[in-house]
Amino acid sequence: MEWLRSLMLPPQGSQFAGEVDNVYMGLFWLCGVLFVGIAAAAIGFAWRYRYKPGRVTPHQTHNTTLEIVWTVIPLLLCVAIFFWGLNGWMKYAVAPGEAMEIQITAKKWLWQFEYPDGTRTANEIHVVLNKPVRFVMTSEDVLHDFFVPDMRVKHDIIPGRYTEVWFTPTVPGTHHVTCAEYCGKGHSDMQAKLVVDNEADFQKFMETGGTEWEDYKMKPAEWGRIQYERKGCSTCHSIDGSRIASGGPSWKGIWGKMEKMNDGKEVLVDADYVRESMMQPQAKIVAGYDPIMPTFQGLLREHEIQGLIAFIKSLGNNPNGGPPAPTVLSLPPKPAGASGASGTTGTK
Amino acid sequence: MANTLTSRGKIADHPRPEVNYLNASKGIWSWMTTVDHKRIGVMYLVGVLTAFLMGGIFALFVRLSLLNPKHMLFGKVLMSAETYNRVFTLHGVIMVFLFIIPSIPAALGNFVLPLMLGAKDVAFPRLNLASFYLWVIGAVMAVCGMIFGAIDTGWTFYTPYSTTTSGTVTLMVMAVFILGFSSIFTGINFVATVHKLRAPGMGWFDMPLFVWGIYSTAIIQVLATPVLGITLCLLALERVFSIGIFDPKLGGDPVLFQHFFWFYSHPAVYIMILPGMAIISELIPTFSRKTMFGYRAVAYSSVSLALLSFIVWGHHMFVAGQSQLATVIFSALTFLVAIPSGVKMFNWLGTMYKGNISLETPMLYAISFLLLFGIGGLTGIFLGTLSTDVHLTDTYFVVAHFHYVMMGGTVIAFIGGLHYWWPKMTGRMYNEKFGALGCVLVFIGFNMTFLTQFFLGSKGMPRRYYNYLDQYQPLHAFSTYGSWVIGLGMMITAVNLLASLRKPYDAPDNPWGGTTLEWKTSSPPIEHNFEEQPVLERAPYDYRPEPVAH
Amino acid sequence: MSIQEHTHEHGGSAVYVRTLLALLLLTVLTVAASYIDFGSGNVIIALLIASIKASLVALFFMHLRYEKAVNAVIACSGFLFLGIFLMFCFLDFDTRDDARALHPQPVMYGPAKPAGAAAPAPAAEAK
Amino acid sequence: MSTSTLDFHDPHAHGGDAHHQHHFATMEQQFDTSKIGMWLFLVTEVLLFGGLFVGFGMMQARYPQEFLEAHEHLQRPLGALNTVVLLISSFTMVMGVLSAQRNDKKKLVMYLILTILCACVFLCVKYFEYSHKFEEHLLPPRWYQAQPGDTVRDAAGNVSHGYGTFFAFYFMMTGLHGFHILVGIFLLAWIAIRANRGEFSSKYYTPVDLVGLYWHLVDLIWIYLFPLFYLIK
Ligand code: HEA
Ligand code: HEA
Ligand code: HEC
Ligand code: CUA
Ligand SMILES: [Cu+2]
Repeated sequence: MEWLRSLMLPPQGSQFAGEVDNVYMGLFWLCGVLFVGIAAAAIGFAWRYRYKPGRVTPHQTHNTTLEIVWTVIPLLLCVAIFFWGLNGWMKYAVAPGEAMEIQITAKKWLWQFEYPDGTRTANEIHVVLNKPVRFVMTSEDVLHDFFVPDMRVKHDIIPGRYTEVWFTPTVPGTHHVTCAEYCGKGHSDMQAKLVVDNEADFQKFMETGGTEWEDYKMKPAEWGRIQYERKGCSTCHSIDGSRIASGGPSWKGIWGKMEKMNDGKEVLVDADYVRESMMQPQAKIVAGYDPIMPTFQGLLREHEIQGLIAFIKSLGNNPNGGPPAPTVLSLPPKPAGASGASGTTGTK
Repeated sequence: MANTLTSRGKIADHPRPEVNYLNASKGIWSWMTTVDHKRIGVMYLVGVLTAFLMGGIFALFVRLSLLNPKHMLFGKVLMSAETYNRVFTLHGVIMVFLFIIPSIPAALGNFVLPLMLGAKDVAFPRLNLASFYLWVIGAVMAVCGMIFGAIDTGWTFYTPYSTTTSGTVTLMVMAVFILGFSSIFTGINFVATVHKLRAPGMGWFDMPLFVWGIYSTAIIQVLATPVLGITLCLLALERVFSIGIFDPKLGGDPVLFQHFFWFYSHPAVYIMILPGMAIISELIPTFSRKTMFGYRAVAYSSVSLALLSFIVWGHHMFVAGQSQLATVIFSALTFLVAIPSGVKMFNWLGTMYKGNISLETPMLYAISFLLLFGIGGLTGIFLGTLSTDVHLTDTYFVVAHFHYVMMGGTVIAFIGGLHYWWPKMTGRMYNEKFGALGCVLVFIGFNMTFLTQFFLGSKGMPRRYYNYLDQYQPLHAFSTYGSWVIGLGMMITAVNLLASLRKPYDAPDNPWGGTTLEWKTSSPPIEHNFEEQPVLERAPYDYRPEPVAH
Repeated sequence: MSIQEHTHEHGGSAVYVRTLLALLLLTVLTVAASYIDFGSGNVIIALLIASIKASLVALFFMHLRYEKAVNAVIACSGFLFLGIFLMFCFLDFDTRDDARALHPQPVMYGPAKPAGAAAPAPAAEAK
Repeated sequence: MSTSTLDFHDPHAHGGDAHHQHHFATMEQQFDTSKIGMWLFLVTEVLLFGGLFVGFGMMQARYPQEFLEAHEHLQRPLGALNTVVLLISSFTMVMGVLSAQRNDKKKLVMYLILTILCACVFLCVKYFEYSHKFEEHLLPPRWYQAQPGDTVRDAAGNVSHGYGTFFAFYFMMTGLHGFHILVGIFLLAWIAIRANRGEFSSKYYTPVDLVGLYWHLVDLIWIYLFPLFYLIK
């Protein structure tokens, strides 16, 4: 029956999944049998007792025994189903004390995560395989909902309140996080990646902000491209020149351009301006856009900022070159390979 | 007209009277000022079907947009995310508040209920007309709201999104407020009518089951709708004056709004389904030519569904931040509603057993109802169960569930009832073959559209999503194709019914051999319903050959 | 309390006067009680007195005492369902626990902290 | 209110039977039916106000201290005065119905006018209370101005939203109630005019009875509003 389960349900990624799936499949079979019974009776009777002129039907007004039977049996079934569902849910309801705690702040339309040590990420979380993790969640604007289908968990995120959800991931790899409470234009773009690492990878992630960076083989622009997706810039900024509805300007070709602001001034898009755009996005608003970009202050590590700047530059097609992007990423142990701004776009 | 009547009913028992309710007085004005429940019913019918058409068109656009993840149609982007959000909201709002809640009670119920009771009219005819005009005002306001900016809150108006988003939320909310009062007035009227205007000799347990269903519905309309009214007032005040009850920024509680909303809106789903069940309880005995099995059980289950519907609303809030104890209690109570629903289901099947079943269009709809409501109701159990609901809530599984109960249940029953009473209302028979074709197409298209959505949902596709992952595309596309089949079936049905209006009166008084009082008057009925006050001699659904002393 | 049979007339001025006096008396009582501190008892006393007053109005002024039972059933059902509404809302409210209680430090986005262990020194940016 | 206005008015008719509508077999049946209709309507009113009571209860549970302090700003004597006024008006109303039942047109009109007067007194008192609140900025959260006695504050000295919430409910609930009083005044005036024309008798006085029921309900709601806002600690 595994094929049937996997036809209907997503892959199992947490200790809840098996349990939920059992209840689901149990209900599926129970309701399937009930439905087939109903359908067979309805169609069968319609065929077996099809109209014959003049046939006289029996005058059956009721049958108390039968009626009691079909009241009591469903009742018993329902009681059983309730307790079965309750049983699985009780575990979901109470998080164990030793779980790692990750704070989630949801806002239109971005996930922000904070680890116990203060590390923050956006739209990507790493958790440790087979270690329970608890999310304490709040929202800055409207209702959102933290939904990880593979983990079979979901809970609303409420402004002004803190709700929580927990699970123990059991399958390494990447899982999908998605917002399941309607929150406006970008509701369906409010996605994040949940990466289940083993202990060592997780440590690396916590230290460097990502394993890709670890061997320092990547060019800043490539690194920037990864950040572009991971930090959620991609929800609002395209890189192909198209405008994302309810988002910001495309990054294609902005480097080195004189950008018009909504107060009429013009600003040169250079490293300072891009940096300011990330840290204090409300300081200068590009003409024709709403001031909805959230600040990334504290969300980006220095080398991530630099990667992004390099990436934006790499998208510039200003023939006169514009101002140069930082050529050297300064990182504690300076590796050999990480130098030189490149004009190549990152690989996908 | 090749109408093969398979009924034992007497055809054209007596000459058709010259003057009936349709031609008793002429001119628009005579309709607009009428207090005749039959005319009000017909006006309501026209109104709700227009709303249905409007909501249906929005639905087809929703589906069209979801055809592929890029929303491309002939190389163009069909609609933006904002438009999509408005379209599904308008679809939901129109379908729920303008169409389905008034549909059966106010259109068919208005027409049939007094006839079934052997009454000359409803208890408060002028209130009835007022209810219709409130509906019109509400509808006009809603349409204005759409023209001047629309809303994108979802039909549930959840705060704080609804208090902060732009658009004509206040106008829409006031429109729904007024529609609520329209519904309350209908409810008051029917309760009073059932209590006081039954024909001589008609005890409570001699009433047709349709009346029981509408009566139970009316109880909910009276008791639940005022809370919707105050909820919407609070929402409007919150938007306009920032009174800070639902808005966390001003110290309010957004979850409180959900309690308020669902305290009405869960009972409201029984405002939708009870009349549907009520119609089915008429169709099945009539077309099986057999007495209703377990009449009392069905009558009691209608009332108990109405009462139980008030204590389960929290099942919409399992993951919404209500307390865990409340969640557990609401889940337990939710299962209680499955029992009376099941009782009805089994009694309908019991009625068909050993019947003499003819499959005219209304009966085809009744059988569709049994299958589709069966699926819809049983998937409700998945949602009421705690551990599975956590995964399934706010996904397409829920969307599929409620379309199975609302479209597959109520709308199917409504159209079935429309075909059943069409000869009575208009005096004309429609074409049986096209009627059946429409029904079959809708049935097939419906399952194509919404069965797929169960899979989408359980796979993790959230609802109200404009963009979706590529992996869901095949199922979404298939669902969209299904919606076209529904549209085709509906169109055939509509054309078939409308076409019949061009013929002269040709319907017999009792085309199906029904036993309830509405068949005792002419088709279409005379202005005051009956030539003389009918007196109940036989219980309804008594299909024994010779009348037996009661 | 004589109930005339021939018309709808019920009660009679004597009954109404007595009802009014009782209502006024209860008003005085409830105001007086509000000046004394009974702790949480104040709420109960006030609502109890209000309910007695409401019943008096319903039974005598609104004639429920003399009416057909169906009207009383209708009237009671209103309060019954209101009670259900109130009860479940309080059930939720009283038993809710906020994750904040478990985690007293709410997270807000403030000034940047030095990021994780790998925090680099600000880079020299060529312009 | 709607049931009465919509179903019984034929200002030119006199005497009981002219009011008999064709779809009722007897006047008795017609009377009972309108009674049921009216009670159903009153139930919807109870639930309409009920929603506000539930909201009030939830917020009071959320901000007990704020509500306690805020309620000190209401003038208890004025609330008590209004309670007495409304109770008396209920009494005059029921006496009016009694007079109609007894065919006593003069007394009926007199009692109706007395009832209207009471209603006006009530509204006057409310007017003074409201203007006092406005002056002191005792208003819903967005406009609420901190009072010296407000103790629940955050670190920065901003007062809790609970104070404003209390006044939001105060204005909504007494406002909705006041609106009902206003509607009641119009209904009473309309009944009084018809009574003066001699349209009612012991055989036909349904409108008087129904408006009476409405009026008592308005009183009944105030009976709960008064302790809830003015008295509860
Ligand atoms: C006509 C309308 C209608 C009807 C009749 C129902 C009927 C039921 N609904 Fe449904 N429901 C909706 C309309 C309706 N619903 C809507 C509109 C929503 C979504 C709103 C939104 O969020 O936008 C919704 C959402 C919804 C939810 C919330 C989902 C979520 O958002 O998380 C739940 C959860 O419990 C639920 C449960 C049920 C149940 C248990 C029934 C039961 O009444 C079903 C009972 C029937 C049967 C069970 C079948 C027949 C019985 C038998 C054959 C007997 C044997 C059965 C057993 C032993 C199980 N519904
Ligand atoms: C009565 C209720 C009702 C009905 C009947 C329908 C009918 C349909 N619905 Fe809808 N739907 C809702 C109520 C209803 N819906 C609600 C409440 C929501 C939630 C909104 C929200 O999230 O806020 C929703 C949401 C919803 C969604 C999810 C959107 C999302 O979450 O992103 C989708 C997607 O496929 C959908 C599709 C459809 C389709 C294809 C139909 C089709 O079945 C429509 C078929 C109808 C027609 C094609 C019209 C044809 C009519 C005529 C030709 C006239 C008939 C005349 C005579 C018979 C005489 N609906
Ligand atoms: C919620 C949407 C959103 C997200 C997420 C977002 N931005 Fe923006 N961004 C905007 C909008 C809107 C503007 C234009 C208005 C303004 O200047 O603030 C903008 C402007 C900018 C600009 C100036 C562009 C120009 O043409 O001058 C830069 C640079 C920028 N963003 C960088 C980023 C980076 C880097 C990230 C991710 C780390 C990011 N943005 C994430 C919405 C967003
Ligand atoms: Cu966030 Cu939907
Ligand atoms: Cu529900």
